[in-house]
Order: sequence, then structure tokens, then C-alpha cells
Amino acid sequence: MSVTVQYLIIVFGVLAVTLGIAAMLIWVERRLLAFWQDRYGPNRVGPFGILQPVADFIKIMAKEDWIPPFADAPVFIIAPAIIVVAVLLSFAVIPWAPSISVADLNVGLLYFLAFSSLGVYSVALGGWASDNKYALLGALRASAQMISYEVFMGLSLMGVVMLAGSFNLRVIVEAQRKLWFVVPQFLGFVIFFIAGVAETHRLPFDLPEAESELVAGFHAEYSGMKFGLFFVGEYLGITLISALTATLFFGGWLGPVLPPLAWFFIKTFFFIGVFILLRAALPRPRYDQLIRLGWKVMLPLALLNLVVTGGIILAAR
Amino acid sequence: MMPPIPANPAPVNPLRMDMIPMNYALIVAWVLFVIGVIGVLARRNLLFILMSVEIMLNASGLAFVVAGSRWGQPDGQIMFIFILAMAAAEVSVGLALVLLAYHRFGGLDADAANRMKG
Amino acid sequence: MIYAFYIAAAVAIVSTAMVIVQMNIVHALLYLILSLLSVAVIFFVVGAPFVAALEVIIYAGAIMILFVFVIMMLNLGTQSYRTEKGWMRVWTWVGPVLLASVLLADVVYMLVSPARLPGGGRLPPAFVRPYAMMVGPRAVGVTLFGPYLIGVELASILLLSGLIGALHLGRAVRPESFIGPVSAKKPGSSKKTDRGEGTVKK
Amino acid sequence: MMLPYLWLIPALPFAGFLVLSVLGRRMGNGPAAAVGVGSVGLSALVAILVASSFINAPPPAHVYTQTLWRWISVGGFAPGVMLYLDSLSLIMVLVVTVVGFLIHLYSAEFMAADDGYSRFFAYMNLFVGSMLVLVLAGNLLFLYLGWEGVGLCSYLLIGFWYREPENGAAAIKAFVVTRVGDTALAIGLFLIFINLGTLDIQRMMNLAALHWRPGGALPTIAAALLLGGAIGKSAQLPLQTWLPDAMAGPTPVSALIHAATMVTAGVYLIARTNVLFTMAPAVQIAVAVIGAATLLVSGMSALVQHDIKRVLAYSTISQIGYMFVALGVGAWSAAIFHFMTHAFFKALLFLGAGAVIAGLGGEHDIFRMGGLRRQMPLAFWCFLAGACSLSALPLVTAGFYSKGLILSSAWEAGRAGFWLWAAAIAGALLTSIYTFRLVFIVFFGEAKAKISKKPGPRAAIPLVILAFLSVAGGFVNFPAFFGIKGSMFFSRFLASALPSATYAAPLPETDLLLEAVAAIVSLAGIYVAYFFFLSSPEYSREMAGTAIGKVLKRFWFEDWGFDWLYEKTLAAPYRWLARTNRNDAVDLFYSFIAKVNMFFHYGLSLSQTGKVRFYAAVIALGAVVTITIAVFAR
Repeated sequence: MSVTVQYLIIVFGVLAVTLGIAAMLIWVERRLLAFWQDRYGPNRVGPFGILQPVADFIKIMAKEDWIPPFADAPVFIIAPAIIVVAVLLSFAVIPWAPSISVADLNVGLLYFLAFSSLGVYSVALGGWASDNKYALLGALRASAQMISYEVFMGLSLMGVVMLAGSFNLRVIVEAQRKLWFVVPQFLGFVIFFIAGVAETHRLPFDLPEAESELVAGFHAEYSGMKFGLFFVGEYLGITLISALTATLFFGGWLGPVLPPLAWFFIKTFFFIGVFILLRAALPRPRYDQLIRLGWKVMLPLALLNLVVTGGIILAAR
Repeated sequence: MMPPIPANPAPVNPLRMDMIPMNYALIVAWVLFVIGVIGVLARRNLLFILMSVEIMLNASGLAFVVAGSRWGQPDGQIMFIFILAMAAAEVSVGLALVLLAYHRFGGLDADAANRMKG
Repeated sequence: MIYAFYIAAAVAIVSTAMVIVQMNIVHALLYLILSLLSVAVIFFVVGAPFVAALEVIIYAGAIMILFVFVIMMLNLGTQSYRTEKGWMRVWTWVGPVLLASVLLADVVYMLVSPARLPGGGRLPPAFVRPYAMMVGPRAVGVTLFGPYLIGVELASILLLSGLIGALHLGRAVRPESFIGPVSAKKPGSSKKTDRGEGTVKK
Repeated sequence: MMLPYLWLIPALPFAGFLVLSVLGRRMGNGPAAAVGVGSVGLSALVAILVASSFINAPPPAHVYTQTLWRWISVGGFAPGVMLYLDSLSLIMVLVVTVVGFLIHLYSAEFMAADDGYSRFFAYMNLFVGSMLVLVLAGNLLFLYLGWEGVGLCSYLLIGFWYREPENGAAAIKAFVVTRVGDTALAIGLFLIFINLGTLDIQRMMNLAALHWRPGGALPTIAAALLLGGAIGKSAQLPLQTWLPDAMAGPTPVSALIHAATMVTAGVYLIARTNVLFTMAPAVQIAVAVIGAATLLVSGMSALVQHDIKRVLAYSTISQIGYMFVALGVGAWSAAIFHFMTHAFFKALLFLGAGAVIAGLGGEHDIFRMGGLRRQMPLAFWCFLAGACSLSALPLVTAGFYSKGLILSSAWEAGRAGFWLWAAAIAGALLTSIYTFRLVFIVFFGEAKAKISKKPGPRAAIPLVILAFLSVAGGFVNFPAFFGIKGSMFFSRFLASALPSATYAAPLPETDLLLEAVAAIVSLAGIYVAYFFFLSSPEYSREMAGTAIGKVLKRFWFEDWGFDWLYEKTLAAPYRWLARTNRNDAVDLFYSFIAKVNMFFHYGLSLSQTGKVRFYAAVIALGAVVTITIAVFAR
């Protein structure tokens, strides 16, 4: 097997696995939510309803691809694609296992931050192009929220970068061979995870699409596969944040007995479970509370974490 | 069990920097800058003018980075970082001014702001 | 990699050109973002991955989103499209293009004339066709917080002043305060007040 | 050991000044006086303790220096804020603080009815502090600070009653005239620093003795410039004109600044830099000649004045002239001795005059006074003690001993000595005449006015103490011919700081003879005064009525026409120049530039269209043109 073929297998394998996980999450989330809410959830299609995503996919493809006449058509079409592309490209730097990763960039972490910052455009432009009051409000909220939380998301990761001495995710994983970074960087982990929840605008930070106040927020006018792309993009985002949390703070593929890939999936799915549990357990804060939390609590904490970590590293040297 | 891994593995796809002639990159920077200049001079909309200014800033940043790369020195990138900081400050103030002008003159016409009074 | 450079450069030039001829400001903005992304690719290709990431994170991801924000707040509709159309005349482009062609002449002259040092001596050939060298984030960071520390401090002061300036300019102001002092408001009487009067007073 | 507390002596008055200037307006008269008088009193107490410590346990080489901090450091120039205490500065400090304290105490009553009560004490404290800096300074720059500080206070206090325009004019005159001398002094400092590389006084003098040839050009010029400063400050010929006008200030100010301390700063300066003057014999002669001329000129002027304070002012100038004569003949300690006794009796005279003036409700003219002997016995007796001391009444007064020392030193000073002695003895005659003219006219004869107010205890105590000092202050320096144990104590004390007289001390017999002549002259003067102004005043009127008498009286009254001369030769031409040049010729050039600017301004303002895009286009055009020029002009 030549290097090129091996590389192509990795690329398409990662793509397939990622999209597969995202699709299956539709079912997993509904089942888990139902489990925690003491009901059944979808259980009709296939064993345990496991084919439910397939059914949903068929239904969503069959729907009319409707573009509102008042909308800005090109932007309206591009917007949902942006988030899927951005998140999928982010997966390129995730080291799934020692020999499995699409691109081993020495600025891998910055690469992830760059593409996560591009995700904002999807929501903002989608909401704007819809030319709908609720959609615009949702888009405004989403962009403000994502910009605010992006700031300290990056800052919270810099502690990890300082400890590992590199932006390269593979090096970061290797640096955790002795001790997972969740221990020295517990504050960084908490901040990053909260920022990740906000970045994917999942509950409890799903204010851009808050059904009760904004109908459906930025995707109020979307239907069919374009809506489906937003939907898939959200699950891809959850997977990405979970995978990154596992990589950056919980040693990635590192672990005893089991093969590295298995460890990586175990950790990632654990955090996906946490995401869903959060949705099941927590109420939604008010919008101003969200922004205030971001700027007045999380940002100072992230800076504190940065300063203390840097100070300790300097002192220890 | 875990396979042994080199501590700092070689990049999968090493970048070969020795192929790009710097002159061409500088010409790209020049073209972008000139487009920015034309935009500033030709457009009347304040937002377009601001965007053209951004184009020019970006083009000069490109020139800096390219020059830095040509010598293998980080100074070019540092200049770009300073340009970034300046652009951020400039845009925040500029956009606030645009908002004010929009409310004041009821539009984004740059020529409407031709009086320096109250 | 050289093809990546050519493609990125072409995309950058075309999309930047599209920015300044667009009627719809959001479309122009999208082209600008595209231009920034392709410049980021150029950065990456010439061996500056760190600023490539910064270009995307800060320029495309943060600064441009401010434009999106403002455009969304202004809610420019079809009317602005028509104004733009009205402003867009052929002769407005004549002057700028003339200036640009003068610059073009300068550059062409510089390219065709042999490179000379200020003293009159010729540059050695290696200086005529230079190539890029990789500069990683570590080198940038070390230099930034070493010799350029003052610059960092100045940049932080600049950002702070930008923050304060934006906060001051963007503070919530009622439309009345642009026009003039609001007279003592009584229900009913405010309706009679002619807004034009206030303008004169100011 | 009190020596380490030396810094407290100048610091206390400065602290008082700070408190008064910050809080003065808010505190009442009582606290203001307490701070103003108390700070100087404490300073005097510390000075006395330091002095006793210095005398009982002299520091090595009889010199104590205290460097508080480094002032500035530029190149090799690093003057410290350094206090230098030797027997000379100790005497000065004692006189300044003790006399200063007594005058402060007197002022507490004298100024009680005045509006600017706390302001007055603030200025006075600042003055005492500056004067102490002057006398304690270890280097010339620090000395110059004190020098200018006292000049400033003098200006402020002469113009203390600033609502009267004449007072302001007098203050400005004092400031400007002394500035002439100060400029010379500053240039002298520059010269010394450039040539010797230091301003530290002792180092400077050592280096000067080492590197400079005695009688050479450099020491002569340096000494002459320092002398210029001394002349200005000490109101010697030809810069004496400011002092009589300075009497516009409150009387305690005249007593403290314009009699006892500041005006003698010139004497101190010359004594302090004595090595320099010894190396410049020509300048030293000049000092003596200036002193002799001054004492005669101002003695004659004092003879015809009407204003009680002006008489005393001319007398002060004349007495400082004696000190200059002593300095000129190298009798350093004699000069300082006379400075000390003069501080006592002249302060006393001024304070006594102040009591009289206050008693008569602000009357200055002596011919409207008279017969005050019975109405104000205390003031009379004290004034009389001062007058006797000033006239050098033999044996019982301080002035006799100090003036006698100067006279005998002058006599011994080589060939010129006789003429100096003759001038000094003539001056002594004049001194007794004008002094007792004052006494007889003011206190004897028939009463011409009722007194409204008698000095209270706070004014009386300083009078009495000063009267005592005026009488007994001379006993510290009995002449050698008395053969008393402990004679010449003062001079021997000063010998550690000042070289003993350049000329051999006169034989006791000669000395005795000289003292006898001086005593006779002094008594003769008193008799002349008695004859002309008390027993038969018609003679004096007759003398003044003759043609020559009229001219002389007018001439002397106007201070030998110095003011007239300066007015005609300096002030009037300057005013004429200023008037002619009212529209400043140089201005033409500048207004031309302004016109050109205006032209361009109006031209360029046409380009201010207010169109942002136009501006941007112009900027771009300019940039493109610049680049094109740069590219093609390579």
C-alpha cells in the first residue's frame, strides 16, 4: 500500500466516520434524552430505532427546496454550507490515533480556532439573508455570542499550549503521557468546555435559536436539506468540541490495554454524552446574562489562568 | 498496546518553501493595494471606503510578511500583527463613526459629511 | 506548493476586485472575506503559518464580523442598492484608474530596470530572485515579546483607546440628541415641536 | 553632641514658612505668630546648643560638614546640599538666628494690626531660612541659592504693603539694583567653575592657591566679580541707592534684612572667600577704597536726612563701609566682629525707631518728633544705648571695640593705611554727629506730638536684650593693650576659620594711641551734635541757609545725586529706546512671516472642500507623485 493510498484512506475514512457520528447523534440524542426523561424515544425504525437517521434523511431530501422570494438567494444558499465545511475542515487536525490524522500541522490548534471563528458567518449570514425579523435577531445574538466566547476559548487553550510547548495537537497529546492536562489546567478545561457549548450554540446556550422567543432563530426560513445542513453542522460541532476536549485535556488516544483509537472514541463519546446531558438538565439563561457571564466571569478567569500558568512555568524553569 | 511514536514526528506533508518567488508575492500585494486605493477613491459609500482601507492594510501586511519570509526573519510577521491590532482598533472606531454618520445624515454618503460643524 | 500560491493569488486578486465593484454590500463583504482567506493561504505558502491563522481568526473571523454586525444593524434594504447604483458612474473610476496606471508604470519600470544598490553597485544575483523561508510561531513569539515588547505595549494602548473610542461613539444616543436639546417634554406638546427648529438651534 | 542636628537650623524656619504659606490664611494671628516666632526661636536654640557643642568639643580642624544629599549631578559637576560649619559660619548663624528671633518676637507685636500678619511671618521665616542656607552653604552654588533666596525675600518684604505704588517701586528698585551685583556674582561662579572645576568653597580656595599665580589675571577677575556681587548685596558704592528706598518695608524688616543680616552677606562672602581676595591685591585695595568712600559718602548723606529710617539706612551703608575697609586691609576677623556688634546695635536702633514710629502713629519725619525722652523712657534708653554703640562711645559700648579694631588695622595697612585710617576716623566723627543729631532731635527738646502707644512686653524684651548686647557684645574681644586675660577672644576663636590679619598687629602703645584718638573723635562728634542740634540749633539753620550750605544739603540729601545720575544715564536712555522702538523693529520681520503664512492660509483654505473623498484623492495623488519621483529619480 503506497503512502498516497494510505493517506487517501485516512482522509475519506475520517470524513465518513465524522459524518456517520454526526448522523447517528440525531438518534443517540433523542434516545438519551428520552432515557433521562423516562420515556422511549424513537424505537420503531430498525432495532432500537437505530435506522431513524436514515428515515429522517429520506424525509428531509424529499422536501421542497424552498428559497423565500424576499431572501438574498446566493447568501441564503451559501450560509448553511459554511458551517459544515468549517467544522469538517477542523477535523483535519484532530489526531485520532498515533498514525491517523489528516494533517499534522504545527499550528494545528490555531487552525482549529481559525475555522471555528469562520462558523459565525454561517449563522450571521443565514439570518441576514432570510430577511426575517426573528432570523435577524437570532443571527445578531449568535454572532455576538460566538465572538464573545471565541475570545476566551482561545485564551483558555493557551495554558495547554504553554505546558506542551507547541500548537501541534499530536505533540500536545504526547505531552500528556505522564499527566492529563485536565489536572494542571482544570480551570482551562472548564472554560473551554463552556465556550465550546456556546460556540455550538447548544443548550443551555442555544439563545440564537430559542424556540420560545425567536420561533427558530436564524434558521426560521430554512427547510429541506439546507436546514439539514445546519442540523448536521450542530452535531458535527458537538463531535468536534468533544474530540478536542478529549485531545487537549484528557490525553487523546492515550490509555492502557485498549488500542488508541478505541480510547479516543471512548473519551469523545463521553463528552458527547455530557453535551446531551447538559441539554436534558439545564435551563436556558437570559441573553444578557449569557453575554455578561462571558465578558465578566469567563474572560477574567481565562486571563487569570493564563497568567498563573505562565508564572508557574517561569518559576519552575 | 501502544505503538512507539517519535516524540516529535515529522510533518506528514512537509512544506517546501523554496519554490515561491518573492517577487510574485510582492506583485500580488501591490495589485491588492492598488485595488484598495481605487476602491477608496471611487466608492461613495462609507462602508465600502472602510472595506477598501482594510484591503490596503491587508495588502501592506502581505508585503511585510513576504519580505519577512524572504529573509527568514520574524519581523515581517510581527509588523503584520501590529497591523492587525491597528486594523482592529481602526475598524471598531470607524464603524462606530459610520453608525453615527448614518444616524446623523440618514445615509452612508461620504460626501454628505462635508461640514465640520456641531 | 507553487500552484497553491498561484491559485490563491488569483483568487485573492479576483475577489478583491469584486469587492469594490459590488452593489450589494453583503456580497462585497463575502468577497472580501474570500480575499482574506486566500491571502491567508498565501501566508501559509510563503512560510508564515502563524500569521495565516491570525489572518483567519482575527481579520476574517473578528474584524469582518464587525462589518456584518453593522450592516445587520443598519438593515440596508433595496433602497441602498438603488443609491449605490446611482453613485456608480463610469467617470468616477477614471481618476483612480489613472493613478493606478501611474503606479503600474512605476512598478514596471522598477521590474525591467536592473536592480541597483543606492551607491550605484549592482545587487548580486541571489538578491534578484529571492525565495521564502519558513518562520514558525515560536520565532515570532520570541521576537514579539523580546525586542518588540514596547510595540506590544503600544498596540495594547492603541486597542484600549480604540475600545474606549468605540464605546463613547457607540453609546446609546436618541435621535433627538443629534438634532438639538430636547425641550421639556409634555405629552402632546412634543408632537407639535417641529424637528427642523431643533436643527437650527444647534 | 549637637552637631549632627545642624541641618535643623535652616530646616526649622523653612518648615515654618511651609506651614504658614499653606495654612496661614486659615490660622488666626496667634497661631501664626506662634509658628513664625517659634520656628525661628527653636532654630536659635538649636544654634546655641550647636555652638556650645562646637566650642566645648571642637570637631577635627574646627570644621564640621554635613552633606544632606546630592543636589544635581551633571557631568563632573555634582554639588551636594552640604552644610559647612566653622567658627565663621557659627558666628553668622548665631547672629542670624538670635537677632532674627528677637526681631520676630518684636514683630509679633509690631505687626499685630496688619492684614498680612501670617504672610509677613511666612516671608520672614523664608528669609531666615535662606540666610542660614547662605551662611552654612559649603559650596558656592548652594550659597548662591541662599543669596537669591534672601534677595527674593527682601523684594517681597520691601513691597510688603503692596497697595502703595511707591513701595512696589522701591521693591523693584532693590531687586533690579541688587540683580546687577548678582549677575556679576553668577559670572564669577561660572568663571571659577570653568577654571577650577569645582564650586566647593574650601576645595576651590585650595585649588586656587595651588594653580593660580597671586596677583594674576584670573584671581583678580574672579575676585572682582565676587566683589561685584558683594557690593550689590551690601549696598556699597556705586550700587548703594536701593537701600534707603528699601526703608519702605515694615520696620522689623529694615532691622533684620536691611541692617543686621542680609546686607552684610557681601561681607560674609568676601570673608568666606578670603584666599581669593588675598591672591588679588588690586581687588583687595579696591574693597578698602570702596568701603572708605562709601562710609564717607553715606555718612554725609545721613547728616541731612529727615526720615528717621533713612538716617539709619545711610548709617548702615556707612557701617558696612567700615567692614569693607577691614576686609580690604585683610583684617577679616575685625570685619566679622564689627558685623556682629553692628547687627546688635543697628537692629536695636531700628526697633527703637520702630517703637517711636508706632508710638506716633506712623510718623517718620524727625522734625515732627521731639521730647520723647520722658514719654517713652524705655525706647529712649534703649535707643540711646544703640546710639552710643554706633558712635563708638569709649569703653562701655560694643561699637567702640569693633570700630577700634578696624581703625587700628587700617592704620597698619601699609602706605595706603594712613589714608584709610583718616577716612575711617572722619567717618567716625560723622557717625557720632548724625547719630546724636537723631537722638537730640527725636528725644530732647520740646514735645511736638503726643504718643499714642507704648511698646508692649513682646516689643520691650527684644529691645532690652539688644541694648544689653549692644553694650556688652564688645567685651568678647578686649584689645590686647588692656592686658586682660582672655583679650581678643573673638579674634582667636575666628583664627581657625580666617587667617589672622595680613599685617602685623600694631604695637600696644600705638594701638592705645589710636584708640584714644578714636575715643576723642567720638566724643567730639557728640559734642558737635549737641552744639548744633540741641543747645543752639540756630547755628545749624544758619549754616544750612548759606549758598554753599544749601547746595551741600541738597546734594547730600539726594544721596550725592546717584539716583539722578542713574536716571539720566541709564533709565532715561533705556526708556527713550523702548519708546522709540514701541513697534519693535524686529517685529517687522515676524509680521512679514505672519503675512506670508496668512497668504498661504487663505490660499490653502480654498482646498478645504469638506469632501472626504477629495482629501483621499489628494493624499493618493501626492503619494503616487512622491513614489514616481522616487522611482524615476533613482
